[in-house]
Amino acid sequence: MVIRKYDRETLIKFYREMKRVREFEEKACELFAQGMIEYNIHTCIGQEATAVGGCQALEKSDLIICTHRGHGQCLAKGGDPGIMMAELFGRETGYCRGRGGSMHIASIDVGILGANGIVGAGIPIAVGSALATNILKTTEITLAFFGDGASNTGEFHEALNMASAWNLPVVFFCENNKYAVSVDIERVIKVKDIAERAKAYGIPGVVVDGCDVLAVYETTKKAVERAREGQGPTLIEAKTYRYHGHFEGEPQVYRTEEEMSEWKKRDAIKRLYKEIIEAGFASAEDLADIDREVKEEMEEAALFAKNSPWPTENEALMYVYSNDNERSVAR
Amino acid sequence: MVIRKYDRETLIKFYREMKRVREFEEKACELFAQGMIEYNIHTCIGQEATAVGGCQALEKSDLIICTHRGHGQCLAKGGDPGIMMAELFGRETGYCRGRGGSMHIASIDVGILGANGIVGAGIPIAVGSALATNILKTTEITLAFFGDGASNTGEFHEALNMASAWNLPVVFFCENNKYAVSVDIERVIKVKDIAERAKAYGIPGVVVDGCDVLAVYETTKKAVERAREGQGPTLIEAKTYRYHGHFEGEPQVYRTEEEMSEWKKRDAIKRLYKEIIEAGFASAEDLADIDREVKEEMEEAALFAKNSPWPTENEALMYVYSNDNERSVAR
Amino acid sequence: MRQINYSKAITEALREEMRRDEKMIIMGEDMGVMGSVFGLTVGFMKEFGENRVIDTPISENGFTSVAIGAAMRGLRPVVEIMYVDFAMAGYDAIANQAAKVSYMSGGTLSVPMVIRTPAGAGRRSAGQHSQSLEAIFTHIPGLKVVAPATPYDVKGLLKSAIRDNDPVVFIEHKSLYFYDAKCDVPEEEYLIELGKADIKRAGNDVTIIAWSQEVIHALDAAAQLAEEGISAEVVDIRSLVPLDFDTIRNSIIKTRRAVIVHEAVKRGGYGGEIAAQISDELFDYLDAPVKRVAGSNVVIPFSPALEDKIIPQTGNIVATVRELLHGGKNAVFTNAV
Amino acid sequence: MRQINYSKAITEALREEMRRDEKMIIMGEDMGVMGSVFGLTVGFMKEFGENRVIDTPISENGFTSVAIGAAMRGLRPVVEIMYVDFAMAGYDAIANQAAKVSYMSGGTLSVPMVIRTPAGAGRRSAGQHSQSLEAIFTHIPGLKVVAPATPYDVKGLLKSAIRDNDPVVFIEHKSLYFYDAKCDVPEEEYLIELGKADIKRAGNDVTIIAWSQEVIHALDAAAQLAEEGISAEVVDIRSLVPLDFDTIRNSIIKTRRAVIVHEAVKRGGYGGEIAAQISDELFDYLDAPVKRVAGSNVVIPFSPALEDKIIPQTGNIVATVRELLHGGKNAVFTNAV
Ligand SMILES: Cc1ncc(C[n+]2csc(CCOP(=O)(O)OP(=O)(O)O)c2C)c(N)n1
Ligand SMILES: Cc1ncc(C[n+]2csc(CCOP(=O)(O)OP(=O)(O)O)c2C)c(N)n1
Ligand SMILES: [Mg+2]
Ligand SMILES: [Mg+2]
Repeated sequence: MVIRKYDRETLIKFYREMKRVREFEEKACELFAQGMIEYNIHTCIGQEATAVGGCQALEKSDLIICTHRGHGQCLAKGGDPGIMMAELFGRETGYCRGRGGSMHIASIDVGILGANGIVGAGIPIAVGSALATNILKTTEITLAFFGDGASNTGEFHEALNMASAWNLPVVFFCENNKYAVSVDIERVIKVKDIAERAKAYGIPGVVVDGCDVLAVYETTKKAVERAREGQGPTLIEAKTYRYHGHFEGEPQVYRTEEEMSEWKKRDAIKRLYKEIIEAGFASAEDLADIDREVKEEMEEAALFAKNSPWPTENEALMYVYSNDNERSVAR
Repeated sequence: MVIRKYDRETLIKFYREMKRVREFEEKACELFAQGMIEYNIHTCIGQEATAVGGCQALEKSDLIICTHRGHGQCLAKGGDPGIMMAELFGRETGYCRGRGGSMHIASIDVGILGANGIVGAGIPIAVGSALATNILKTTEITLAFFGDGASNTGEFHEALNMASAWNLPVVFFCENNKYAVSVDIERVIKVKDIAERAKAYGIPGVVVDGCDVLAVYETTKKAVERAREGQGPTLIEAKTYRYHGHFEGEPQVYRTEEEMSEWKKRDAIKRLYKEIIEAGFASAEDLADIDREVKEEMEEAALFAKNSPWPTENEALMYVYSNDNERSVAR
Repeated sequence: MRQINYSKAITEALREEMRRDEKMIIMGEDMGVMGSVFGLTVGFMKEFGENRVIDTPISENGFTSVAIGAAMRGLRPVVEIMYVDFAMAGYDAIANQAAKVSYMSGGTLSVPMVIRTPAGAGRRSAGQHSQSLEAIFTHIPGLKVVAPATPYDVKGLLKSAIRDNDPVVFIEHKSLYFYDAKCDVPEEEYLIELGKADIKRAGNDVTIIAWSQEVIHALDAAAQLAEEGISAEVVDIRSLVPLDFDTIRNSIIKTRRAVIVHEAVKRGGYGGEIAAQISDELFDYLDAPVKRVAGSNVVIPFSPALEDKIIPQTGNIVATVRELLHGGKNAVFTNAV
Repeated sequence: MRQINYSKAITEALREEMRRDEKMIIMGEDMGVMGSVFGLTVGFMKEFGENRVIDTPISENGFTSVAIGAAMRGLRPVVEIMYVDFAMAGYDAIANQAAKVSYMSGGTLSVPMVIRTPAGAGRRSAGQHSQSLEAIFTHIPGLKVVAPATPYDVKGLLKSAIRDNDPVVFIEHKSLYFYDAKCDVPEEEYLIELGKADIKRAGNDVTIIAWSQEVIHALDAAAQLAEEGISAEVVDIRSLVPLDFDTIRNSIIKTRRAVIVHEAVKRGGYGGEIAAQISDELFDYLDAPVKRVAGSNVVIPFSPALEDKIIPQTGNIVATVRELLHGGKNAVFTNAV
């Protein structure tokens, strides 16, 4: 299915982007372990290909809706790792001035309409963005990331139904990593593939190998083009896997070591690495250079976050309202 | 598809039951016009075959969940028309002691787990009843009636997903009467048949002619048997039509006279009438006798309601809680 | 001056704003072809097109969220939730999403939208079509909440709500749709600022604080009380969030007594909040306890024999004021039931 | 006596009731294989089987409604909503369905179920995982609402809630799960009746009314105040609906002053209701205004630099009581932010 006719530049870019996601997450885990990041973070280590393949298929002006497991999605869409990391730290320099944290990064400039702490809630918001595109007669596509678990929420259904009935330029991108926290998706749905649910809305439903960044890219690209041409939404299901617990430190009693190592064998980064080497597009040293650059980038991001100021207490009551905040908060 | 090998008794019973539903509704409309029934009533005139065909496929011990358009469903399940009418009047003798009214008739004895004023909300409640059947290891089936409009609610999705994942003994019975108030279902969904939505849950989805009571009966019977045998849920979509406005007095700007008269030609009662006559099962006089009996029954129901006492003011605060009501209402 | 009723005023506000701002859209069940189940948008689909007047499927949480996404992108959606009771089915969208976007994004995103929704009892609509639910919105930071009582107010406030950059829950009383009384409403454009109370009747002996339909009852009560020589001031707060406490304060400093009236269930109703603020901040001015006349702590009954008994009527307000002024400490206060 | 902590007490209550009544089932996300995200039901699925400990899909409204249907049929479901914030997504099921079945059916149906749900801030979980939402339940007739603070209370009240025939919203504070302090909890079975407040510390100068985690802060505050010679009585109401106003009344008649403390947003919080009742019914006994120390009217911020500032801490309570007693009319009252 994947045509695999990519030039050097593209493959290297994909490699670098996936590395950036992984490295950002590794760094975040390290900082979390050090107590620099409070609360929980939900990392997407293992799922780099979905974030990168998905976002690479988009234009800069296109928009995404992220999930609680959204760092990779944000970064791949063009988020700045320093500003993101500052948000994870809760600093004033973060994308949301530290008010949102890991689960709520938003930046209209980068095309991130927000991540969501309520599973499924972002899906119809993406549909609203797509509706705006149609009404405003502009050309942006909106892509909604969500998990396998989110596909069981009522919002999934309401959103896909409206998007299909109204033929909106939106791509529904399900990162099926097999689990919703501890719950194996196979225990709570009867169909084999979540993509089958597209049939309920008369839209295309496609399954793609979420460990193959090129396949993800091509599949998404097609869906984006359909949407851009006014042919309406597509439901993509990318089969993927997260390597860490649901949140850092989560005990993972619900899966076996074997399952985990099976999936790790299909690691998207390793796979692309191998392909690049085999195609003669780069040497191991070249790629090690990239790895080092990425590592440095994330070091800097961490440093930026660490050196950033905290929000000040007297600004705790700001931003609740856009108009007339002081009075509206007071009474 | 319909085998149409029914004995006289069965056909006459179906005829009588459909007549009862229609006559109950006609009576209710008359009383409504007289101001004896306050607020709105949602009649199911035109949809008699779905209520009757559906409920005739059930045992007395089986359970149903009704909709806001639920008079026919209740009556067909075995509800007493006098007690129902008293509820529509808001009298103490009604099924809910007048507290619920037209949209909320419930009677556990009759197997009616309640009608619902919130579109879609009854569907997962039916799933809960089916779950109880499994856990309690009893044999009752639960059938959830709902409309075409309800199939767009998140609750529809969540309910069908759980029922299929858990393989529960429940029948999802969609009365597709083409409209949700003024909204033509074709304007808000993209698939041709709501039954197609069953594919999203890996369960059978069946379309049936909702103006053919025997077809409805057979289809439901099959679904009930599947459920009873532990084969899980079925989604039935019965294509039907309501002759009156969404509620009494509703202006119906959204549909044409032609459409209405087209549908009336397929009237389920007339159709069965003709079949009975043609089969030589009864004469026009025999059926006229039934009509008269049914009319009298509904006259009596109305009389019972009219002569029934109102709830007394000092009992307005009862029944909010099952335990410790007085204190829980006070503070 | 020209007189129109409550529904007409809403229709005018919507139409004027639709004409003024092409970024405004209207969404909800039966808003288009039918022109809303209460007839408020008849002709709108024809005038503004299907793109801007959208009939949604029955998906309260879904279409409210769709409006949020559209608002983030620069549209100005006015969503109707057909009965406020159904807002419970869309509560996540309203309270977890719309309300929180601005703060959680550190002020970088905003959600300029209005959620119009009829509330209230009195029409024999039973427990799931009769509630007054303002309290589930006033408690959620990020939402503004408005509940006008008169044609003049509903028009001016709705227009302001539509132009506001925050999510505004705009509560209309469905009985007022059918309330014949008209009132002066200028044909020229006017706006009423959110967060300003209005003294609907001046008085000296007691302050009656009300909103939505209870303002009508309060005015009737004040008229009756006047005949007994009791001079009641009626403060229509109109906007619950933000709340114009200055007007309340000034009135009570004058009258030294307050009765708060609302149709919503008393326990946890917004009247408790206002009473608490008064009792706290105006403690030294009060000559009598702050009383609340409110709905009983019950589900709204269908039965016509019961419904009116559990929501506050003019008589309940009159009796409460009377006892507050004459009854002294041992007075028995009447409430709805 | 044996000492256990809050989480352990919940686990014990659930296990004892599961063993006692085979009609009881547990439903919710991650309740089975994982034993709940907070580890409260580890081992339950093994002991009671997949039939009675059910891992649900992410369908808050759906599975809460499933529990309602099961309860109507005679089961006794205990549903977990993983964070009370997600109850907004299941609010229709809770507030329009579970709450109204008994009344709307004229008492012929009942819904014996418990909705257990952790609430509260302090864990850097940001705006959608930190709310205290008791007020959206206390306002809905038909729901009982309980919010215990101690291991002893949480166990006795949870067992009573499970045996109650009405829907009970049982609010646990998630910070208390991680609160090490243990307390005496008998090994023998005991129940605590719903609707009974508990005087957690006796005192004479002021009544501090609190529930859930703020009881801990109130007790700390009372201890600090004692050092200054101020004797504070701490009333833990435990059950919000029904509310034990007798205990509150008796305390205030003694102390003549009241401070209400809750973590939830102040505007529209349940503290307003209690303050209103006190100010109304105990007007002649009060020597000072009823004060509320409550969460600020903001979305809960993620930033560790901000979160603790907007929810009431011990210091806020101490300062408020101090000023109430010493400050007189012109005192400046500190609140969270
Ligand atoms: C409405 C709602 N219910 C429950 C949760 C708690 N929760 C957070 S993430 C999660 C699992 C989500 O699974 P999935 O959609 O597959 O995404 P993944 O975590 O696997 O990326 C759950 C249950 C929530 N945040 N929102
Ligand atoms: C959640 C919710 N939204 C809206 C309504 C208002 N409403 C009542 S009936 C109805 C249409 C229902 O359509 P359908 O499910 O097809 O049933 P029908 O009336 O056609 O029998 C609507 C929108 C409601 N009662 N509940
Ligand atoms: Mg997942
Ligand atoms: Mg219909």
